[in-house]
Amino acid sequence: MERFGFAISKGRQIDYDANSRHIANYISDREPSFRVCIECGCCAATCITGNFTSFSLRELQILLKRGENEKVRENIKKCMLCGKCTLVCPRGVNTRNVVTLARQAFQKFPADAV
Amino acid sequence: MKIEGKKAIWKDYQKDIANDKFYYVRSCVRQNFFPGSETAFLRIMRDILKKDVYEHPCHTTCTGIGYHGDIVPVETTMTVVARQFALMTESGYENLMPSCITSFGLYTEILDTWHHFPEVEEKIRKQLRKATGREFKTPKNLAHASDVIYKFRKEIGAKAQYRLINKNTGEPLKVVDHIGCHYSKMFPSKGVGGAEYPYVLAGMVEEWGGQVIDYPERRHCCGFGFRQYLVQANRGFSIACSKEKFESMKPFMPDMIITNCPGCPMFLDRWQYVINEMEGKTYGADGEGIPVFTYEEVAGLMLGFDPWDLGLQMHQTDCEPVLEKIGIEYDPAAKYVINGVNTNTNAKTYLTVN
Amino acid sequence: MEKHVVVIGGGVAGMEAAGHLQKSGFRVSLFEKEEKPGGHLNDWYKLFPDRRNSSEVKEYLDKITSEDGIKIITGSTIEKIVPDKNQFRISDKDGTEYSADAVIIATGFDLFKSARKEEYGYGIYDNVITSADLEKMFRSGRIELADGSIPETIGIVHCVGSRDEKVGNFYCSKLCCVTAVKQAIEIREHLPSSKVFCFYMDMRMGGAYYEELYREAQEEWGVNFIRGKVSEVSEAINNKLVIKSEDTLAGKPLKMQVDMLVLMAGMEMSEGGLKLSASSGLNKGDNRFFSPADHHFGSNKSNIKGIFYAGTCIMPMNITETISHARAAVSDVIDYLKDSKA
Amino acid sequence: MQETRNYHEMLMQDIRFEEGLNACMNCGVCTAICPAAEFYNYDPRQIVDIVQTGDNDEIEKLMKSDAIWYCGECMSCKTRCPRGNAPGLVIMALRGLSQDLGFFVESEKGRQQLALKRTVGQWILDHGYCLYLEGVGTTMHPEQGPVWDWIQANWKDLFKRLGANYQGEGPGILRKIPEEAMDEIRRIFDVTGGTARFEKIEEASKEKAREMNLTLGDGIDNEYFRHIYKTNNNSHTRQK
Repeated sequence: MERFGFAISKGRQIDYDANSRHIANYISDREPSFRVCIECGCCAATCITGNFTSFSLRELQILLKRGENEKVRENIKKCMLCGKCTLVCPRGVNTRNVVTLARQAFQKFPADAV
Repeated sequence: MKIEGKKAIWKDYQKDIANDKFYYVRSCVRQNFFPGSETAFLRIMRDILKKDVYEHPCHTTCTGIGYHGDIVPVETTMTVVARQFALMTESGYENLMPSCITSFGLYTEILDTWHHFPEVEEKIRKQLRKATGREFKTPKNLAHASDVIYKFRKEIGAKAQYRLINKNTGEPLKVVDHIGCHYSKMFPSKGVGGAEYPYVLAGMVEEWGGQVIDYPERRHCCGFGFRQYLVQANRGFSIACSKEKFESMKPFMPDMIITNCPGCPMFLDRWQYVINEMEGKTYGADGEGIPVFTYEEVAGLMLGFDPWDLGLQMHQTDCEPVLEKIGIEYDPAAKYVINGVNTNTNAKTYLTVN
Repeated sequence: MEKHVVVIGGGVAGMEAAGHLQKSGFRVSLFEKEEKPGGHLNDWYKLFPDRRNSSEVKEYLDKITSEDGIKIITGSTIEKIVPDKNQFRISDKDGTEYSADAVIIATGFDLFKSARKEEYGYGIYDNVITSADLEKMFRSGRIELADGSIPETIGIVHCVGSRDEKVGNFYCSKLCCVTAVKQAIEIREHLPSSKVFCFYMDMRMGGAYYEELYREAQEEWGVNFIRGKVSEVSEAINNKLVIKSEDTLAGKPLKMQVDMLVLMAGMEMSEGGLKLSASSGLNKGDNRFFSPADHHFGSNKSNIKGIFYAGTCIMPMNITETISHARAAVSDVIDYLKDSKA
Repeated sequence: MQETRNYHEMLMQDIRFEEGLNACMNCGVCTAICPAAEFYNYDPRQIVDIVQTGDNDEIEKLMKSDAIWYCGECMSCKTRCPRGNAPGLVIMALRGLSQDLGFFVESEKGRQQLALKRTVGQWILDHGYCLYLEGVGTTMHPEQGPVWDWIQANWKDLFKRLGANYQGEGPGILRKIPEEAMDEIRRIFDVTGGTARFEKIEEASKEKAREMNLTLGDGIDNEYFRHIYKTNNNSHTRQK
């Protein structure tokens, strides 16, 4: 690389076929309401952590579903489990439990958390 | 894959290409990297097809790379282009035939802008008058030089000494056609075959005996990206784009790549060398690279031009595998001979693993 | 003497209008260009949102049009309507003329010709099909790829030919979203181990029980929804289709392979309607559908007195709306002929 | 603090902005096939979305950021947009304004404009070609490989062998463009704002070089040029 002065850039697309959905399936099996999210963003809007950091509950859910787990794992510790997200969800998603289950899954299956 | 579907689309995108009396404008990139291609093109047009092709000694760059590198403002570029039109008008020609795809795209875009905003054309006319005193007419016909070769592909095919066929197996060579982005992505109706399934190169390949392969990243940019290649810090992007294409075409086992943009063949050629240096990876058969050609080079080879007159020795990825497959007669030892002297005594074959 | 009304187009709107005209005491001639009436209903297997069999609606329409006093002329394309005193002279493709006291145009819609979205490769790549092609598969009971094998991953592309300036259609066809959801569920029913992905821009579930169907698709059928318009499709060496879109809610480009891709073809003004509009001086809107006299309170009236519109020849509608619109057209005909001195 | 100006209005003056932006509906069809979005942390849809809101503070931030310098201007976006937009043209308008206002030096990728000006820009004004590569060797372009070393070593003879009219009179490959023609090109640059753009790039870069404590003499052999030509802080792409 030194010789040429650059390294070949890595793709950043969601490579859906290569990603693992193991974590998302783990959550979905235990908290079926995870499936009915319509990405309206009410959870993210009301989220205290989200208002002060780059943490987004809405984005977290879509990234988990696509198997883009790395960014979720980096951020999910920030949630304080206050549960306001669950109160405001128009589709009745238990978002708080989604976070709890995601944390569990990351601990259980560290290999899939990338 | 159903070829009838593509044929139906090709029928929808037939462009008007002049028959004779061309005003040729050169390409900065082609002149620096593929001088043999422009030489071969004029030889084909003038000596073989007997066409009138005029070149004005005073024409310059269209500033395209500067424009797309964003250092040249749009009005400056338009005025330089207006000056090219003026030289054409003064020479008594009206069929503009650029060698460069960036230029072709730029001319197309400028004519379209002027069509929709006539006040802009008026302003440019005034500025050109002020700077040079020149007046101009817009071209009656604008065709890229590859359009013109496409138009005369049958005539070239009829005079060809070789075909894009593997002489050992009798099978057509598998050819990747790579179209410069600015050929038709901006204005699909201005390109032969449109933007999604361009036919300009595919038509030549088919006519000359080869088989075009369609692969998933066929439409992907080579990665030049103007500033993305020109500045060293950005080249990781540029090479990544070409690599994406090579990875995608490799399973189809192409014998060669044909291009119509002057920049793309240089990048597709050099990046194979760099990927091999960095990662030890090649994309052709038997650990070789995939030879990359300009359309002028391919036309020249078909017509029996000497590979070293065409400038194939300026490629980093060796072209010899294709010459061997077609059965072209050439002198391997003459590759680096200039004025009777072998100028590259320690010549090694690049891009051949082990 | 009883008044004679001509209905042009024997789809849902035309059949419903004919039936109600007959009930209201008119003599009716119903012209249909195909060999049998029913229109697009004949091509559809099950209807949204309740997934009842389309043949049930067809049976109802056949019944109301089988009464005495309704003459159904099939295989006949009406090309021109000319006002003549208080009557209309109507001529078909072969030059045969008919006269009528009033006319209802129910020429309906054509499905967008998906090959026009070149980047999706319909007619080029073997396993790119349309929503209409999929309905045929449902009816035959076999969802299979060109080589006869069973697809495992199926993509559904919304808005093909709708909301798209590049093909000249700015408008939303309104029904493709719910069709996509219905078809996604049906695919999962037929092929329980399959995975289905809907690529949408907005989920426009604006009909009774549409949103509920959407939720059912997520909750019970595990259908995946990705917010992003599919940008291009290509074919890999294994014959799978490579699709590129942005997952706009993740803010990243997304690439995946599917075995089959279903294009949700939008609705366009029918070719027959376009010809009639040109030949007979009937106004069209920018969307090329017939432009009614008033979109709020005159959506059945045309710019020519005595000629009325019913159904999707003025805009995309579902069957419920089409039937209501057809009945409203009959109501306008009744008013018109009551006032008319003819 | 500097007052926010009406950048949106200024962008409207650029014909490419008018051509490139109708109402965007955020479908993402551009980002889906954008080569830059594939490799850079970049999303053309979001750029268009910010610009169409007309929020001048946000537009200023954009013009000072790396985000507007990732696009390769391949214009693949223009082919596909269902609303007839061309995000690539919007980017070009933003880049133009960013340079005219001197904002480009505030980002690593923006600062590279001087490198383009002092190579491509200089070749245009000196020779009448966008590229003039005699003497530009594998030190700046190692990727050109051993064949380029051979080409450079035999430049004149090789070009002659391949039918070029290198530095010659009359037409032909890499001919010497007559001085009168070059004067016309330079006058066009003066009359149409090309020279002003070049001067603005120089001026803002010189100020930035002072601020960064890097020497910036003429040409390409100086600290600042080397810095902008080679620096990559690796924040632009996915690293893992």
